[in-house]
Amino acid sequence: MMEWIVALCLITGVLFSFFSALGILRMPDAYIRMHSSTKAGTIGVGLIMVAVALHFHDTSVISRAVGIIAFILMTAPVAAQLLGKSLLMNNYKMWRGHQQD
Amino acid sequence: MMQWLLVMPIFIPLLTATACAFSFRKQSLSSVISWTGAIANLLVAILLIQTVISNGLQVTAFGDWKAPFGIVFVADLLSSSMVLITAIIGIAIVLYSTADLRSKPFYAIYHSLIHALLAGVMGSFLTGDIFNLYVFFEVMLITSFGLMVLGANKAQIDAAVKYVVLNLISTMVFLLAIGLLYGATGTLNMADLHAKVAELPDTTMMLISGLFLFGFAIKASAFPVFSWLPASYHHLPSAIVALYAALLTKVGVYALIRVFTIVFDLVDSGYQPLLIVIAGLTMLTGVLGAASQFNIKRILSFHIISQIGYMLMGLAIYTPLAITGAIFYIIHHIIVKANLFLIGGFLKRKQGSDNLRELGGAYSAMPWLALLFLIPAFSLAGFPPLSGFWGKFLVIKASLQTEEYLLAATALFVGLMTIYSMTKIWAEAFWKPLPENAPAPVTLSWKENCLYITPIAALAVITILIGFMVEPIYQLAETSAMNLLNPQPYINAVLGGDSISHTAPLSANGIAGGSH
Amino acid sequence: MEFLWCLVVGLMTACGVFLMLERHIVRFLFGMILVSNAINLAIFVAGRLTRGNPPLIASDALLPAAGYANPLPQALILTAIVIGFGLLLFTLLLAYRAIKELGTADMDKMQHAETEQ
Amino acid sequence: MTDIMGFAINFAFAGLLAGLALAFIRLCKGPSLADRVIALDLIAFITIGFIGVFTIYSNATAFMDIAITLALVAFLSTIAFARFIMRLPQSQSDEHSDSGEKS
Amino acid sequence: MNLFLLNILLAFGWMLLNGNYASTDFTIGFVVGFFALLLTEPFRNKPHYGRKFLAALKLLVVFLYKLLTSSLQVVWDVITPTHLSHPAIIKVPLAVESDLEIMLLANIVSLTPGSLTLDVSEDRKFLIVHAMFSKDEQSVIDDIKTSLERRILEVTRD
Amino acid sequence: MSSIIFRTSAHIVTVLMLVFSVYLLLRGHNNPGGGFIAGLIAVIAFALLMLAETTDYVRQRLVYSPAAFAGSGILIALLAGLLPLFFGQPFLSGLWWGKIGSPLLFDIGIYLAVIGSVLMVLLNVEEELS
Amino acid sequence: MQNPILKLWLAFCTLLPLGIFLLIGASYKPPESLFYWSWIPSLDINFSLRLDGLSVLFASLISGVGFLIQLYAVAYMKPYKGRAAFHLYLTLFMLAMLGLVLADNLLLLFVFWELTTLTSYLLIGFNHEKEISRKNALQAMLVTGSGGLAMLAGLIMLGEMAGTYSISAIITQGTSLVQHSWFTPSLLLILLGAFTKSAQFPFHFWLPGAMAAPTPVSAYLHSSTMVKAGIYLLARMLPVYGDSALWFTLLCSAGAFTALWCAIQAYRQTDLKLMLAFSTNVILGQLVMLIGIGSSYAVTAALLLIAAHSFYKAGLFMVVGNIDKATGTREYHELAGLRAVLTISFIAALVTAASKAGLPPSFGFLSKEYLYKAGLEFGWLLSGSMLLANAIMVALGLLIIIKPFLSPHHEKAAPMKAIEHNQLLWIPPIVLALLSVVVPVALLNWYQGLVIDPAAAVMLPDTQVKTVKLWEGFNLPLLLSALTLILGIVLYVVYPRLKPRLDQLMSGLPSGPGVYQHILNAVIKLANWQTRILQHGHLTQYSLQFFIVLLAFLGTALWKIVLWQVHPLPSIELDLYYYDIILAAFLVIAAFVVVKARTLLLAVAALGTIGFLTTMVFLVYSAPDVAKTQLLVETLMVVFIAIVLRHLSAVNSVPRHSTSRRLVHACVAIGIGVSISLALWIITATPMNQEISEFYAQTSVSGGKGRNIVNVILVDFRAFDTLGEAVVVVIAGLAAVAVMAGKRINKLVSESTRENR
Ligand code: NA
Ligand code: NA
Repeated sequence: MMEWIVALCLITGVLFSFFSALGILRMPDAYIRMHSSTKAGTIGVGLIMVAVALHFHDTSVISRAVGIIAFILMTAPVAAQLLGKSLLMNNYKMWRGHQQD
Repeated sequence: MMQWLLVMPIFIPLLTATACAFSFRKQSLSSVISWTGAIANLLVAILLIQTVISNGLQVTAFGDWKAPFGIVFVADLLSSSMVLITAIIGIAIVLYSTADLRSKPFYAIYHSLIHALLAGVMGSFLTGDIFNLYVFFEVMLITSFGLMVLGANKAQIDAAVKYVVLNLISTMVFLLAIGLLYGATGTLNMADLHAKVAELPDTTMMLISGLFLFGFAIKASAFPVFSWLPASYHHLPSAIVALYAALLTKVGVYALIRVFTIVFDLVDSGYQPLLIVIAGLTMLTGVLGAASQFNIKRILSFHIISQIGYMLMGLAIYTPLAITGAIFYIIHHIIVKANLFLIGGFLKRKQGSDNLRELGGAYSAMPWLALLFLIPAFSLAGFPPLSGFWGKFLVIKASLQTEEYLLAATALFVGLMTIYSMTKIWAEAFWKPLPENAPAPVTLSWKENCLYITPIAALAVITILIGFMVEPIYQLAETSAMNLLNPQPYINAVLGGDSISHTAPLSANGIAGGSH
Repeated sequence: MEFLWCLVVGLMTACGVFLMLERHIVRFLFGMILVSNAINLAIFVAGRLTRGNPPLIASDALLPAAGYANPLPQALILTAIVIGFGLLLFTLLLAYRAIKELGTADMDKMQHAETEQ
Repeated sequence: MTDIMGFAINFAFAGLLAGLALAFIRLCKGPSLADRVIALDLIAFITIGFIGVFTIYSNATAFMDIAITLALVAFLSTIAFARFIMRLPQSQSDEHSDSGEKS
Repeated sequence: MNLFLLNILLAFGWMLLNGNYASTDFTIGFVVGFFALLLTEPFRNKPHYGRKFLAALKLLVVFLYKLLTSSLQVVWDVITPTHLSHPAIIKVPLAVESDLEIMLLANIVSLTPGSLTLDVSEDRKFLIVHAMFSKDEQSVIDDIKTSLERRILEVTRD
Repeated sequence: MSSIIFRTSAHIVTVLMLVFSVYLLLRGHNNPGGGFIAGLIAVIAFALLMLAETTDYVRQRLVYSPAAFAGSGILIALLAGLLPLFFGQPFLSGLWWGKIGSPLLFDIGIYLAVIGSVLMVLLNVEEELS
Repeated sequence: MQNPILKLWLAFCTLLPLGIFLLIGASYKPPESLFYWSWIPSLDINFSLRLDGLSVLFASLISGVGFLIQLYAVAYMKPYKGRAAFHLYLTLFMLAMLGLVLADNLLLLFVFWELTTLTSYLLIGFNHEKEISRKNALQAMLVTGSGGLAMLAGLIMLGEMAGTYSISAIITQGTSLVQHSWFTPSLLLILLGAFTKSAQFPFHFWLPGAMAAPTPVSAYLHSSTMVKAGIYLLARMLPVYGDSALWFTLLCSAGAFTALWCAIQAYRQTDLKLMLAFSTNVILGQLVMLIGIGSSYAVTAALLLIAAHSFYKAGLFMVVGNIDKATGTREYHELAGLRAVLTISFIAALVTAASKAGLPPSFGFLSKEYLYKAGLEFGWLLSGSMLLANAIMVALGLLIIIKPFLSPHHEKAAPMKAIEHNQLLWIPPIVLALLSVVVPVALLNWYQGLVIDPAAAVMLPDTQVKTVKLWEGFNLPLLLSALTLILGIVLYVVYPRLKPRLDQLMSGLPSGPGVYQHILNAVIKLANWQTRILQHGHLTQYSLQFFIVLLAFLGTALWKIVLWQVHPLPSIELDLYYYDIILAAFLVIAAFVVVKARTLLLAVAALGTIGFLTTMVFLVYSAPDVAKTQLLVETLMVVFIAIVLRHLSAVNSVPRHSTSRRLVHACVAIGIGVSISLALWIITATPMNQEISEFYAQTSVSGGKGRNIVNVILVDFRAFDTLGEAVVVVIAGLAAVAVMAGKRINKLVSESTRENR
C-alpha cells in the first residue's frame, strides 16, 4: 500500500516538475515562465520529497525531506520576486496585457 | 624527536606566516616575527641535516599512519640539504626585504606570504607522497601568485596574467598525472609506487611519466615550455624575484629528479633521449635569450633557464656522477642566483633602473659591491674555483663519460655565453661611467646599506665556501645521487616504518660550516 | 561503465582546452573551470566507479557494506576541488584587475610585460 | 524492488532528465538574461528531485544531505544573478548585450 | 521572548536533523541556535507565538490547497496548445505592515494561483503583483486581500 | 536590492544555513560533511546576508575581521596537529577524549579558515565593485 | 703617497714577488713536490704543487719579472685613481700564474688557468671608463675563455684516459695513451686552449687589443707571463702528445704562420706598443713551432727564447711606457729626440732592442742561433719563415731606437718632459737590459744547469741536450743570423716606402677583431631572432605552444599503444543505465554550450548547469561528500562571477582568432581530449589495487573513530593534505584580495568594518 502511495507521489511530482520545465520552454514571456517554474517546480519537488519521506519512514530522512520542502517554500517565491523585480526595473516588455504605473 | 624535527620545517613557517598576518598594523613587530621565524627555520634545518648525516634517513608518518596508508615526510640527505639551503635563502630574503620593501603598504602580508612560500618549498622537498607533493606545489603556486600581485602596476599585472595562465596549465596536467598514476597503481606513496610502477606495461608508464615530465618541465622552465618565466620575473620586486629564482624552478627540477628516480626509472620510462635534447635546448635557448637582453633582471631570468638546462642535463645523463652534478648545481645555483637578483635590486634601488643602458659607474661608486657582484657572477659563469664551476665540471665530465659529445659541447658553449652575459652586466653597470642624463644615485642610510649588503655578502661567502669546500658537498651530492639511483634503502626505510641508517657519515663540519 | 566517463572527461577537456586558447581572458577562465571539472572527474573515474554505495559505515557496523565505493579518490577530489576553487577565485579577480588596469580583456593585447621600456 | 516502484523510479529518472533537457534549451535560448536564470533555477530544482529519486533508488539516505545543500545554495546563485541583472544598464539586459566578444 | 521560542524551535530542528533526541543534542542545538541568532538578529518586531497556532494551521491548509490548484492551473496552460493567460501587473494595497507579514504575504501570493509578487513599493503600501489571468484587476486584488491577507493577519496580530 | 521580502527571508534562511553548517561540521566525521563543506555553507549563509543587507552589516555581525577568522582557523588546525607531539605521537595523530578528539579540533580549524578566507574575498569584492 | 695604508699595501705587493722569487731560488732542488693538500679526493682533484725544471723557469720569471713590474707600476700608476686595486689585481694575477705553472694536477692547473683569464680581464679593462678598454677586455676574455672551456673538455678526456689527474703521473705514462680513441680529440681540445691563450693565429688578435691596458700590464701579462701559459702547457704536454704527427704538423704550421703573419702586422704598426704587441705574437709563434718540433735543439732554443723574450720585451714595454709618460703619445711619427729626457731609458732600450734584434752577445742572439739550429734540422721552409720573421724583428728594433731617440727634436714632434727623476721608472728596465746581456755572457753555465737541463729532462725525458755555448764558431746558423741582420736593415731602410704598400695590400683582408666582431654580432643576431620567436609576448600563442607540447607527449605514448598494438586495447564494457548516458550527454552538450556561448552570462549559466550535472554524477557513483563540495564550490564560483561579471563585460569587445587559427586550436583540443580519454580508458580497464582503501575502510571506525570514511581520510589518514589545502584556500583569499585591491591591501585585510577606515 505504502509503495503505491510513494509511487503516486513520485510520479505526480515528476510530472509537475516536467511540466514546469515544459512551461518555461513554452510560455510566451519571462513573467509567465516564472509562474510555471515557481509554482509547478515547487510542488513537483515537494511531492518527490514527500515520496522520499514516506519511502524511508525514518526520522532523519523525514526531517530532511520536511526541511527541504519548507526551505523551498520559503526561497522559491523570494527568488522569483527578485527576478521579477529585476525585470520590472529593466522595463521588460510583457507578452500581452498591461501594466499599472 | 624525529616526529618534532621533521614537521618543523613546515610548522614554523606556517606559524610565522600566521603570526605575521596577525601583526598587520605593526611593521616592526612583523619584521621581528619574520626574522625569528627565519632564524628558527635555519636552526631546525641545521639540526635536521645533522641528524640525517649522523643517523641516516629519517621518516615521520603523519597521524601515525604508516606508509603507504598515510602521508610521510622523508628526510634524506638530498631533501634535508635542500631544506637547509631554503632556510638560508629565507633568512637572506627576509633581511633584504626589511630594507627593500619596508616602505611598501603590503609589508606585513608580504612577510606572511614569504613564509608560506618557504613552507610550500620545504614541504615539496620533504614529502614522500605524490599527492601531498601536489598540495605543496599548490601552496607554493598560490603564494607566488599572491606575491606577484602585491602592489602591482600595469606591467606587473600583465606579467602575473602570463605567469598564472601558463602555470595553471602545469598544475592541471600534474593533477591529471597523479590521477592516472593512482588509477594505474592504487597508491600515492612514492616508495610504494616504485615497485608498483615497475609492474605497469611500458606504454602506460610512458604515458603517465610523460605527463609528469611535462608538468614539471613547465615548473622547471625547460625548453620549450619556459615562456612564463622571462615573461614575468623581471617585473617583480627584487627580493621576491630572488626568492622565486632561487627556489621555484629548482623545486621543479627537484621533483623531476625525485619522480624520475624513485617513482619512474628515467631509462625505463623511455624519455631519456628526449630529456637529453630538452636539456641541451634549454641551456641554449636560455643563454641566447639572455644575450639579447639589456635589463639585468631579464638577463638573469633567461639565465635561470639556461642553468636549469645544466641540471636537467645531469638528470638526463642518469649516471651517479651526472646526478651528483645536477644536485651540486642546484645547491650552487640557489645561492648564486638569489644573490645576483639581490644585487640587481640594490642597483635598482640606488639608480632607479635595472636597464643596463641607464646604469653605470657602480665600480667607482661602490667598489665593495663590485667585488660582491663578481663572486656570484663569475660563479654563475663557471669560473673555478667558484661554486658554479664544479657543477658544470661534473655534468660535463659525466656527459663525456657517456659519450654525449654534442651535449658536452653545448654545455661548454653555453658556459662561454654565460661569461658573455655576466661580463656584459659588469661592463655596463659597473665599469661604464654613469650616463650623463642619469639621475644621481640615491644615498641610503648606514642601516639600510647594512640590511642590503649583509645578505648579499653572506651569500657571496657561502658561494666561496662551496667553491673551496667541494669535497663535503660533493660527498653529500654523490651519496644523494647513489641513493636516488639505488632507492631500495629509501623504500625500505619508508615502507618499513623505522628510520634506518643507510648513509655513510659525512664530515659534518663541512656542511654546517657552509651555512654560517 | 568507466568507458562512457572516459569519453566525457576527454570531451570536456577538449572543450576546456579550446576555451583556454581563446583571447578573451574570461573565456580562458571558463576553460579552466571546465578542465578542472574534467580532471576531477578523471581522478574519480581512475579510482573506478561504484553505483549507489557510498563509503559510509552504518552506526551499528564496523565495516562499510560490501561493494562500497573507493573512498580515497573522493578524498583526493575534495582536496583538488577546494584547491582548484582557490586558484580559480584568484584567477577571476586577476582577470578583473587585468581588464581594469590594462583596459582590455584580450590576452594577446596584454603586451606590457615583454616590451622593452 | 517491486514492479511499481521500479516503474515509478524509471519514470521519475526519465521525466526529470527530460525536464532538465527542456529547461536547458530555455537556458540556451534566452532570450533575456532573466530567462536563463529562471531556467538555471529550475535545473537546480530538478536536480533536487533527481537526488530524491536516487536516494529512494539506492537506499542510501546519506544523499539527502546533498539535496538540502542544493536547496540552500541554488537560492544564492539565483539571487546573485537577479542582482546582476538589476544592476546592468537597461540597454544591456537583453540579448547578447553582455557579450565580451565580437562576432 | 519570541527569540527564545525561536531558539527552542531551532534546538528541536537540530534534534530532528540529527534524528537523535537526547538531551545533549538539544543542548548543542540550543547553543548553536543561540549563536546563529546572535549573528543575525532576524526580527525587529517580535510576533507572539502560541495562541495563533490554530490560525496558522488554517493558513497552511488554505495555502497548500491553493498551491495545488495553482500548479494545476499552470500545468493546464502549459499542456494546452493555446496560451490562456491575460497577464497584467497590478498594485495591491497592503494592510499588513511588519516585515514578516509582508514577506509571508508576498511569498504566499507568489505560490498561489495566477499571481506572482514582483516587488513591494518603496512606501510599503502596495504589493506589485503579476497576475496571469486578470480579466478583472479588482477581483484579483480582492482575492488576495480576503483569502490570504486576512488569514495572515489573524496569525500575526493579537 | 532593498527588497523587504528578500531581506526578511534572508535573515531566516541565514540562520537555518548557519545551524545546518554547524551540524555538518560536527556530524561530518560520521556522515557526509566536515569542515570544508560546513565552512562553505556558512560562507554561503553570510553571502546571502551580505546580498540582503550590506557588507558592513555582515562585518559587524562577525565582530572580528574575516582575516582573523582565517588566521585563527589555520592556527587551530596547526595546534591540533601539534598537540599529539606532546604525547609522543607524530604530528596530526588523532587524540581522543571520549567523543571529542583532535581531528574534530582540526576540522573546526579548517572550518574557520574556509569561512574567514572566502568571506574576506567576498566582502572585499562586494565593497570594491559596488 | 700620503696614505700610510696604501704605502704599506704597495710595499707588500712589491715585496711579495721578490720573496717568492728568493724562496724559489733558495729552495729549488728539482724535481720535488712542494705542497700537497687533498682538496677534492673523490674527484682526484688535489692541491698539489710541484717544482721541476720547467716550472722553475716559469715560476722564477713570473716572480722575478713580476717584482720588477710591481716596482715599475708603483711609479707608473701614481696618477691613477684605483692604483691599490691595480696592484691587487696584478698580485692576484701573479699568484694565479704561479699556481698554474706549479700545479701538478690537471684540474688545479685549469683552476689557475681560468683565474689568470679572470684577473687579466680586470687588468685589461682597468681603464674602464674608455669603451675600447671594456671592449678589448671582453674580447680577450671571450677568446681565451672559449679556448679554456674547450681545454677543460680536453683535460677531462686526458685525465679519464690516463686514469689520473696528476700531471706527474700522466707524464710517466709517456706516449702510451696514443692508442686511446680520445687521444686526438683531447689533443685538439687542449691545443685550442693553448693556442687561444698564447695568441696563435687565428686567435692572435686579442693580444694587441689587450694593449688598452696600462703599460705595466702589457709588460707583464703580454710579454712575459700570461701569454706564456699556453707555451707552458704545450711544453708540459710534450711528453704525452709529442710523438704524434698531428702535434708536429699543427704546432709547426700554426706557429710558423703566426710568426710570419704577426711579424708583418708588427711592421705595419705606428704605435710603438702595438709594434711590441705584435712582435710578442711572433715570438709566441716561434715558441709554439719549437715545441712542435720537439727536438733537442728545439727544446733548448725554446728554453732560451722564453727567458730572453721575457727580459727584453718587458724592458722594451717599460721603455715605451716611459715614452708615453714623457710625451703623452706612442705614435712613431710624433716621437723624436727622446734621448734628451729619457737618457737611462735610452740605454735600456738600446740593449733590449739589440736582444730583440738578435745582436751578439745578447740573449736574443743566443736564442736565435738555437732557433735556426732547430729549424735547419727540418729543412728550409721552417728556417726561411723564421728568418723572415726575425728580420722584421731587427727592423722593428731599429725603428724603435733610431727615430724616437736619436733623431733631433723638431717642432712637429710631441713635447717632452723629464720623468727620470723617479728612479722606479728606469731601474726595472735597466735591470732587464742588464740581464739580457749578463745571462748569455756570464751566467750561461748556471742557466744550463739550473734551467735547461732539468727542464729539458721534463720535456724530453729520453734525450740528453747539448751544452749551450754563446760562440760556436762560424756555422750555418751564424750565417743565417748575419743574413737576418742584413735583411732587417734593408727592411728598415725601405720602411717609409714599403709600409704604405703593405697597408694597401692588406687593407682588403679580414682582420681578427673584425671577424671576432662579426661572429659576436651573428650570435647576438641569432639570439635576438630566437628570442623574438620564442618569447614573442603573445599569451595565447604561449598557451598553444604548451598544449601542442602536451599533445606531443600524450600522442607519442598513445601512438605506440594504438597503432603498434603494444598491448591489446581493452574491450568496451558497457554496464550503463540510460540515465548515465543522458547525464553524460548533457555534460558534453553543456560543455559545448560554454564553448559556443556568445554571451558571458550564458556561458556562466551553462557552467552552473555543468556543476549540477557533475554533482549528479558524483551522486550516482556514491560520492556524497564530493557531490556536496562540488555543488558548494560551483555555486560560490558562480556567485563570484556574477558579482564581477558586470565589470568583465563592460570592456571593448575582444576579437576572436582567425578561423584557421581556431581550427588549429580545435585540432589540438580534440587531440588532447581524445588522448586523455584513451589514457584513462586503458588505465581503468585493468583491475585496480584497492589495498589502501580497504585499509581505510577497516580502520576507519577503530582507528579514526569515524564512520564517514572520506572524512576520516580528510581529517586523519591524510589530514596533512587537508592542512595544506586549508593553507591554499587562505592564501588564495589573501592573494585574491591583494590582486583586487592593489595598494590598499593592508586595509582591506585587517579591518573588521568599513567604519574603521
Ligand atoms: Na625560478
Ligand atoms: Na584533503
